Amino acid sequence: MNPLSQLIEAALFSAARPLTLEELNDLDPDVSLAEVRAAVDQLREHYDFDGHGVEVVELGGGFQILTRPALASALERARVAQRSSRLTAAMLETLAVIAYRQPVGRAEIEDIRGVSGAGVLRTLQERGLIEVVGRSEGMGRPLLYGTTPLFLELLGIADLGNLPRADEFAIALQPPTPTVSPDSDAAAYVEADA
Amino acid sequence: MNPLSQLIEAALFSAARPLTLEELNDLDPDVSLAEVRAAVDQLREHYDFDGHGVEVVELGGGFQILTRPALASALERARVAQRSSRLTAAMLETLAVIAYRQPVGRAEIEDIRGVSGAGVLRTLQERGLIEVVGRSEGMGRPLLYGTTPLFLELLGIADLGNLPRADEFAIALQPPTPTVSPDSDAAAYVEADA
Amino acid sequence: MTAPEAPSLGLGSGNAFVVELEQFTGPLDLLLHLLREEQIEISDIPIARIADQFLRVIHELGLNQAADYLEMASRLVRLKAQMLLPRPGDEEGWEDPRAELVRRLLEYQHIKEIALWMDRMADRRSLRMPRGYLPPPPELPPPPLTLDLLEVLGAVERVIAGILHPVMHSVVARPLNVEAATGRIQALLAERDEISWAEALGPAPSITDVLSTLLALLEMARRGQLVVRQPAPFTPLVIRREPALAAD
Repeated sequence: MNPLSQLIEAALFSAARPLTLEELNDLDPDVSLAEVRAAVDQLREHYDFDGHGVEVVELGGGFQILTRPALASALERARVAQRSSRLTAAMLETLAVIAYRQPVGRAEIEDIRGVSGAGVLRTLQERGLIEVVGRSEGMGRPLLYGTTPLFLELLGIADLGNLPRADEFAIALQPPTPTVSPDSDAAAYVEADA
Repeated sequence: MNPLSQLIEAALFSAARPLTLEELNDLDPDVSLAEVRAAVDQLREHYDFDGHGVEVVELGGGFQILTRPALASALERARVAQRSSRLTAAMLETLAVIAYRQPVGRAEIEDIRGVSGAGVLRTLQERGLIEVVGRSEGMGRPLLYGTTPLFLELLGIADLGNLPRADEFAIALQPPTPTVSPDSDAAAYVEADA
Repeated sequence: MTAPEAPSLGLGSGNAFVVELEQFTGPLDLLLHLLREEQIEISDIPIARIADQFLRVIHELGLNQAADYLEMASRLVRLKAQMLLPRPGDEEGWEDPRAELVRRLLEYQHIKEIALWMDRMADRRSLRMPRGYLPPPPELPPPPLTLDLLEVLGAVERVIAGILHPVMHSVVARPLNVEAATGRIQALLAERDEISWAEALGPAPSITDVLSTLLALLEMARRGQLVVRQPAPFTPLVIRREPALAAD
């Protein structure tokens, strides 16, 4: 692949949107638009000729690299395979904290559960059980999560107020505040003195 | 390119994160993990041999397609893609402690850095670079932190085993009690005392 | 790290720049900087000189309000005093009071090196761009998800079991009772000229009892009703009635 095609491939790969020939020309102002056009064609032919899983597609006046439609069903199968029917213990615990403490941010969930994972939140979100419901005003404005209607539907309850022991658990599920037992401390003090 | 490599290429293109071999295996349950591994290698070699603008990189516990480093400045100049912003010195120091001491509690991190405050930990947590991995058995059962796969992605390394050993840096992490030369010190002392 | 090199501090300039505040990630960072500027080995710190410089710099940079810097400042001042104490005759038994600081500085310097390495790695990594366009996930048939209320409640219980103090208890402030402590001490001193610290505390004292007793003693000492003294360093306090009973 020639250097211009290489650059165009990297650009089409990393861009979040289709790129026009003019935009692609910005990559190397020393070449002509015709040369850019030829390099795009060369990239397309290379993908086709070597049987790549992706192809160059012209759409909306620009170019984009997309996966071949023929592979869509296999990609979908993989996505389905990655979902199992039961939630793991970690997922259930995270879901429980979100259900009773919503809206709640990731750091607070981790503080309460004592273990964590971005993966767990992502999976719960992908499975449609939780969703982003806003942002906290706190440092870094973290995302806040809440449960979805699907969650209520699966549990067979009408609304969040019908969660068993809603108030009690909302209070019990708080980030721990380490406290020092006053008595043991005073005892240590006296001992040291005696 | 063979059908499996083609499928893997399409999957890696449509995910903006590293995919594990197991995830890639879901694309075709009829092949073995070793065959998946071989197909990934074939794809990588193809990219290298044909001089593509992208390459297959092993990082963060999986594989990801990324643009080649040499093309970064052209992509930035043409405003196609942006490099991610750098972490602050405080974030890097905190990550350094956590990476090499994990699982590690906040008190130990603060003690080593000589700085107190939950702000940096919270920010790293929100950015998904660290996570709570458990609780210490000690007083107050403080939370223990560890690094995430995203941290490995950030550095571009495959797993924690790829971090340099602590003693490969100029100074050992836990030096033996510093030996003070008695002579030079005694001399200094006499001067100060005089 | 991100900042290439901390600039020379210009100790005489007398200007407190907020910009410079961000040059240091903490007191250890500042201390290392001072040692580097003076080209001093960490293992042999001239404490008196460095302590003075540290105090001057945090004052000039307006860091003398920051707790972490103040704590380091007081540590350095204490070390400076300890270095001036006469050393016991045998060199063998002498423990360098700087040892702990030296250990911390070496450890911190090591962390900084690792952080620098990480910064370089992340910088190099950021030259590789990931895929920018993420196709929206196709509409998949609803996954065969099973979930019931019992599972969720079981998870709640597991989480609560892992929390240190799961039930929210109302925190009642226990006020210090200096009057009661004063009364107890006065009663004891009515019988004897001298009592011990443990006696003044009373049986099974709580932390608030300890604080109440301490405040009562200080107040009574201020009024000249008693004298608190420590016969030798690290020995228990002795509380003595003033004036003594005999002279009453």
